[in-house]
Amino acid sequence: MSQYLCVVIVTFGLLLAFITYAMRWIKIELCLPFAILVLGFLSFSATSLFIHVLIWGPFEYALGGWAPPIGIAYNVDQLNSFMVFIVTLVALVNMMANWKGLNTFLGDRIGGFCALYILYVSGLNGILLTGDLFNLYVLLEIASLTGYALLAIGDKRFAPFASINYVFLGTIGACFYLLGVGYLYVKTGSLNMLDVSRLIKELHNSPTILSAFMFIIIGVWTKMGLFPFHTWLPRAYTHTFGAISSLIAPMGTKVMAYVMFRVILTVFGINFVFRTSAFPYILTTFAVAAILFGSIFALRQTHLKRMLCFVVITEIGYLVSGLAIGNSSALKGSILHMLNDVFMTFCLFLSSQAIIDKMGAKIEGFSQLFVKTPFIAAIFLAGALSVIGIPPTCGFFGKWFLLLGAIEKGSYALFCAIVLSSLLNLILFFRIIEVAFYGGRAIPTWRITGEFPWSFYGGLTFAGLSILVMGLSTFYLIRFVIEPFLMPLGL
Amino acid sequence: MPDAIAYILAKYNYWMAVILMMIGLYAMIAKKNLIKKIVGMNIFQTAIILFYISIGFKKSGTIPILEHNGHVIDVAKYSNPLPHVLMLTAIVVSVSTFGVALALAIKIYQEHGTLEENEILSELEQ
Amino acid sequence: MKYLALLVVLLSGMALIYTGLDLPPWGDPNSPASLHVSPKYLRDSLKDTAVPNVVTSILADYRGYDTMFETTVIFCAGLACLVLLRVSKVERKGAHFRHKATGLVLHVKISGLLEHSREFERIDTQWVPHDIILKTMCRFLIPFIQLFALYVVAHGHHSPGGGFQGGVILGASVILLSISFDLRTGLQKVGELKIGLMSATGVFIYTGIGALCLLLGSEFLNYGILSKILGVDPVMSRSLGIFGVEVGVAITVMAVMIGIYNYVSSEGRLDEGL
Amino acid sequence: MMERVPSILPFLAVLSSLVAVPFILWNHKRPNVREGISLLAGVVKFLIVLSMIPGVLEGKVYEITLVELFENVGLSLSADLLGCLFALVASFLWIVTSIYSIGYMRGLKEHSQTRYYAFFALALSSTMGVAFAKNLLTLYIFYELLSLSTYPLVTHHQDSEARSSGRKYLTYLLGASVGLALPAIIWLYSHSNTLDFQPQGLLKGIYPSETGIVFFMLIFGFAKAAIVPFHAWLPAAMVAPTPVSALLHAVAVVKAGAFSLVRVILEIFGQGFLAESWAGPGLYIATSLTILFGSLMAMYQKELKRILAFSTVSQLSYIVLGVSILSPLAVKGGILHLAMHAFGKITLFFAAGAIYVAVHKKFIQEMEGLGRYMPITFGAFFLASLSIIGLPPLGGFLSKWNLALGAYQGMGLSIMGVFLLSSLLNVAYFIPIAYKAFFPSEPVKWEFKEAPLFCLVPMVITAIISVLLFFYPNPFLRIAEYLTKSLGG
Repeated sequence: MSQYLCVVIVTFGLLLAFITYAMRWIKIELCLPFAILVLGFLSFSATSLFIHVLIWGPFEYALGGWAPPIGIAYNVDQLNSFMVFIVTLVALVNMMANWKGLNTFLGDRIGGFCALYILYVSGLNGILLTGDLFNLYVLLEIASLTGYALLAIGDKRFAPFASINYVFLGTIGACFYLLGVGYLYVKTGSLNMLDVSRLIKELHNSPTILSAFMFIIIGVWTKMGLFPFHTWLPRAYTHTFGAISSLIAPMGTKVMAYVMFRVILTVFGINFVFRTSAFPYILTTFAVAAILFGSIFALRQTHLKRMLCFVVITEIGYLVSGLAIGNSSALKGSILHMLNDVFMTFCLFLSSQAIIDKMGAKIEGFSQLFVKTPFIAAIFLAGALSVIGIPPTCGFFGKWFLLLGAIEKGSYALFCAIVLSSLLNLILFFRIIEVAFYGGRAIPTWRITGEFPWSFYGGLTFAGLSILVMGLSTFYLIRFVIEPFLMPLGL
Repeated sequence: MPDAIAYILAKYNYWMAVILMMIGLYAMIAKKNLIKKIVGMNIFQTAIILFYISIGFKKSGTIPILEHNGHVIDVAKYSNPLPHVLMLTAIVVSVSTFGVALALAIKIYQEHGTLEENEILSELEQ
Repeated sequence: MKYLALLVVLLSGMALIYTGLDLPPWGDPNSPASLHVSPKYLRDSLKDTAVPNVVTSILADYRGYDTMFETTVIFCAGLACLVLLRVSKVERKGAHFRHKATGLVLHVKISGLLEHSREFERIDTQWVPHDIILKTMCRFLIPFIQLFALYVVAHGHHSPGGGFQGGVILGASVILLSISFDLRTGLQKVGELKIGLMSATGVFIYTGIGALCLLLGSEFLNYGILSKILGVDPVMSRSLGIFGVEVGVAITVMAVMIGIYNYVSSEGRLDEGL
Repeated sequence: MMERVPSILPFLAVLSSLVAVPFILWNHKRPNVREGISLLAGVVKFLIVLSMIPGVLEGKVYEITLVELFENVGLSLSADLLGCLFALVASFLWIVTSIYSIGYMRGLKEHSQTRYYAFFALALSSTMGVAFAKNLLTLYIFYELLSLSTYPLVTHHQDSEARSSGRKYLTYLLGASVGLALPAIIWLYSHSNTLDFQPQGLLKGIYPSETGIVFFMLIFGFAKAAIVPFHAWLPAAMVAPTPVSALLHAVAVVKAGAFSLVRVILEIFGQGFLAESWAGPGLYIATSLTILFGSLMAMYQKELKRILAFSTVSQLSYIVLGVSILSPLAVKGGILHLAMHAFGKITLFFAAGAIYVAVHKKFIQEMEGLGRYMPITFGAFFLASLSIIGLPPLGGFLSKWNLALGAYQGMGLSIMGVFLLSSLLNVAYFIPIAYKAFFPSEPVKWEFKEAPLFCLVPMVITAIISVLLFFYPNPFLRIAEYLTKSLGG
């Protein structure tokens, strides 16, 4: 039995992060290769864990041998082991793709950077796997602290200021979460998610539980960057170094979305949300606002990466909308979209950084992009199509289930918002593609190597393929990953 | 009426925490100076720590260090140890956040020569 | 902005007050929080781990996993400060040197000229003359502070204390040295490499002990299994395991505290502090 | 009667041109090899489709499911009668167009020819996918891919005119399919839990009140069928090089739209629905308007290709209207028209392209007397326009005859009147062009000045086939008859 893998993925990441850091004193060139090895190891363990869960089913791992609620437990199921799998995989690919750029940009700070990178990934893995509300908070802070530091690397003028804004909002979010957990603790005396959910069944009408729900969800939303708590997001992701934004943008918000699903569905239960009529309305309002706001503001941007940030905000709206609809199809859609969005965002951010390197960040300056860098442009196009929701890219399938859920439930406001935002995204991306397609008639250079190393093209290929593969494996994702998560919750 | 007042006063620990939290939150949002914001953040975190610690208190209880006398342990005599443990962690987290925030503030000061948010913003927009 | 802030504060204040009415009164021994899990800790701590200080036993054993990450959090903070602030090349042009005998201060622009001279000492740009009382007092105090810190770490099983508290006190002693003399004196005692190594070592000890339990065939951080190699009964080995991780915590906390102070006070250049 | 046979053939038909794409890109420096590969892929594709015809006529349906996507819905292909008809026309005309492209592109020394051939192959794969889609989702997927892969073809010239047309093209096609068709498909799935095409329709006789709206969302959502007001992209797309207009905007793209609508009307909603609800009359009105509007607009155009474009707008609605009348003859006529119009219209486009290659003329008033320079081209043009008008002895007569007769059977004189009126308008805008070309007001000397052979041969082939189809309509007629029978009409 390889249940111990779930701990290995989190703690060995920490352990090895320190060794990576210590490499700095032996030979600084070793840091990056070693970090790639570590991430490879993590990703291998994550794969084994996922396969283990697929074969043997979900399990609970009691740390220190203390069964919950006395001790802390990991609850590993199909969904979170799959999330861990994709998080480690994307982190690995991102680092391999960017190793050359990182080396030249960071110089002798590379040791610290590698350690922070691994710690960030380990923190996210821990958040995904843990079954304890307070443990989640601590891991959240690990991911946040490393995230603050990573995001501050980049454009010297903007990045630190953007990052400190993120520190303030992130701390408010984390504190709200902590406060909510405190309320739950006051009422139940427990911190284990399953235990709490068992205990609050009789307390559904207590104002404290209501407040706990509110504070936790607002805290998580702030970390996710849901409109109107998104203010930190565009600035923080825009001005940081490319390799970092393509790490954090795909994962940070999505892992927090997972926390939202986990806490709301596992701890409170979907019936708690739909107990009163007010909550669904509020959730719907937030989701619609986020979707429309993100799409419209994205149209106003001229800076490519900043525009992508608003696309991310739109996607977060989709994730919340599943919860606002609240039936099985919509939740499937949201969770599927969460998984797909990791790859979509990764694809867009990775290719956009190459585009920015070559052509600058302003969208008007992209003429002849398809001629100068056909491959990079094609990968960007794949990500864009996925965001718009053109089949068979993966973005289509999440939207499919969301819309299906909206029709089943009759929530036409969300239905229209999603369709409208798809259309707005269509305009958004074809504005870029048009600029990129026109502008003079040069002979295309089909040679794809050049100033970017082969590993970068490898990363791009991975990103492009993953979008297709995720899209075409929708049926299996639903059947083997998402349904086992939703089924025990009565959905 | 006196009952209601007594009922409210019986939770004065919580009201204190609420007031502190609000002060911290206000400072974080309304103040323009980054250091003041950082201080506000710390107040906010401390208020939550205070809230947790006061949850663990029992009127008849003392610190949760057991006596070695072999008797049956009377749980009501010791205050609840779990919030203390949790808050040790939270304190460390708040110290760490504080450190990182200060480091960022120094970076910003080196770059812009000021810590006033509106001045930095107006400089960035140029 | 102010009105927005007021609005946010009022809204969340209302939510908080609304919740407050439902909370159990202060100090109620029968509140749900005191009845579900915490009595189990109080009853079983001695039996399970032979540690009378229940806070310590929860911290390092029952919820030891949290504490491990807590140590990691502080390590992350140190690392973050390092990555953010550390500049390897000192761009400052020249340094101030003071002739010990005469008190004459020279601003030397060529590096390496007076660094090893016995008659001159390097001083900070904003230098305050020596305060003999302060320095002597500190010289006396620091060993006692450190001794006390070690006591706090070691006696955490039986009295309030433990790795964090001890580690912070240890760190404070070195910071006191840096403040009362100057940053370079502090750095001579505990250099950058040492800080880095120690902060990593502490976490390494913690995770290492956890991993050792895993290797010996039990759950991660299940110190009971350490009895196999320690040759004591499982309860005692839990107690020892707790001590081990506390030491790890103390080392990391001390090193990171010093590190953050050094980086922040010198803006990452590690030449002149406060 | 229907026998489902698992087979990889439909997939191979889709794949054959897709596989060619990397090879086309690879040989970008060897034009002869590149175009050889294009032709080879076309022939292979045609043969694959052809090999399925006998089996399909016996009532077999070749099926393959590539991957499951949702419950009861997969990425599945199936070759049935209707699909085979469309695939046969499209794949045969691809071969012809490939030959024509060689002449046209080389004759005009166009830029980016590699991109052109690559996306052409891609577009054909998507068309095959549309033809062989087993369910509405698969159809939708390939439909979208078709829109995207034709975008670089439409905007091939990359100048400002192409840019604004390309914008229109995508806005109409993608906007309508994402904004209208997709929600409708999802609605259908939520109400029937399947999307497979089936003769009795998905909804099994239970029509909620919003069904009519959903029906029209699908009808307009598949904007490639160019029903007014979603027709504006079609004239705009005429900025494309002529082979593109010929194959895509006379056959593949627009027929994909009409074909999708036939699928939707017959096999998604079923005949029962149109007969019962207000959607039937609504559709008659929309399509009749489109027919008349297209023909009228065509009369006012000055550019030859735009005339053809508006003519296409109107002819597409013949198909839709014919199928929606639901009387057996009209359905037969509509489906026959899918093939007959393709051969006629592609000849017309070939002729327009040949004129442009030979003498660089686009506007009809410049074409006076050109018939004397280019007798073959204008001969073909004349024959093809007769076919479109629907006069014997040309293929178009058969389909229009059936349509008009079916309309009379099903709906009485009013709809039949629409067909006849439109045919009269066709006469009014086609015949003057050919007449003036041969009999200019000021006499012009006879002089032979034809386009290259690569352009002429395909045009002559399609024109001859248009004639032959009148005498030997058999493969298509049989398919159409079988289809009407299998639909129970």
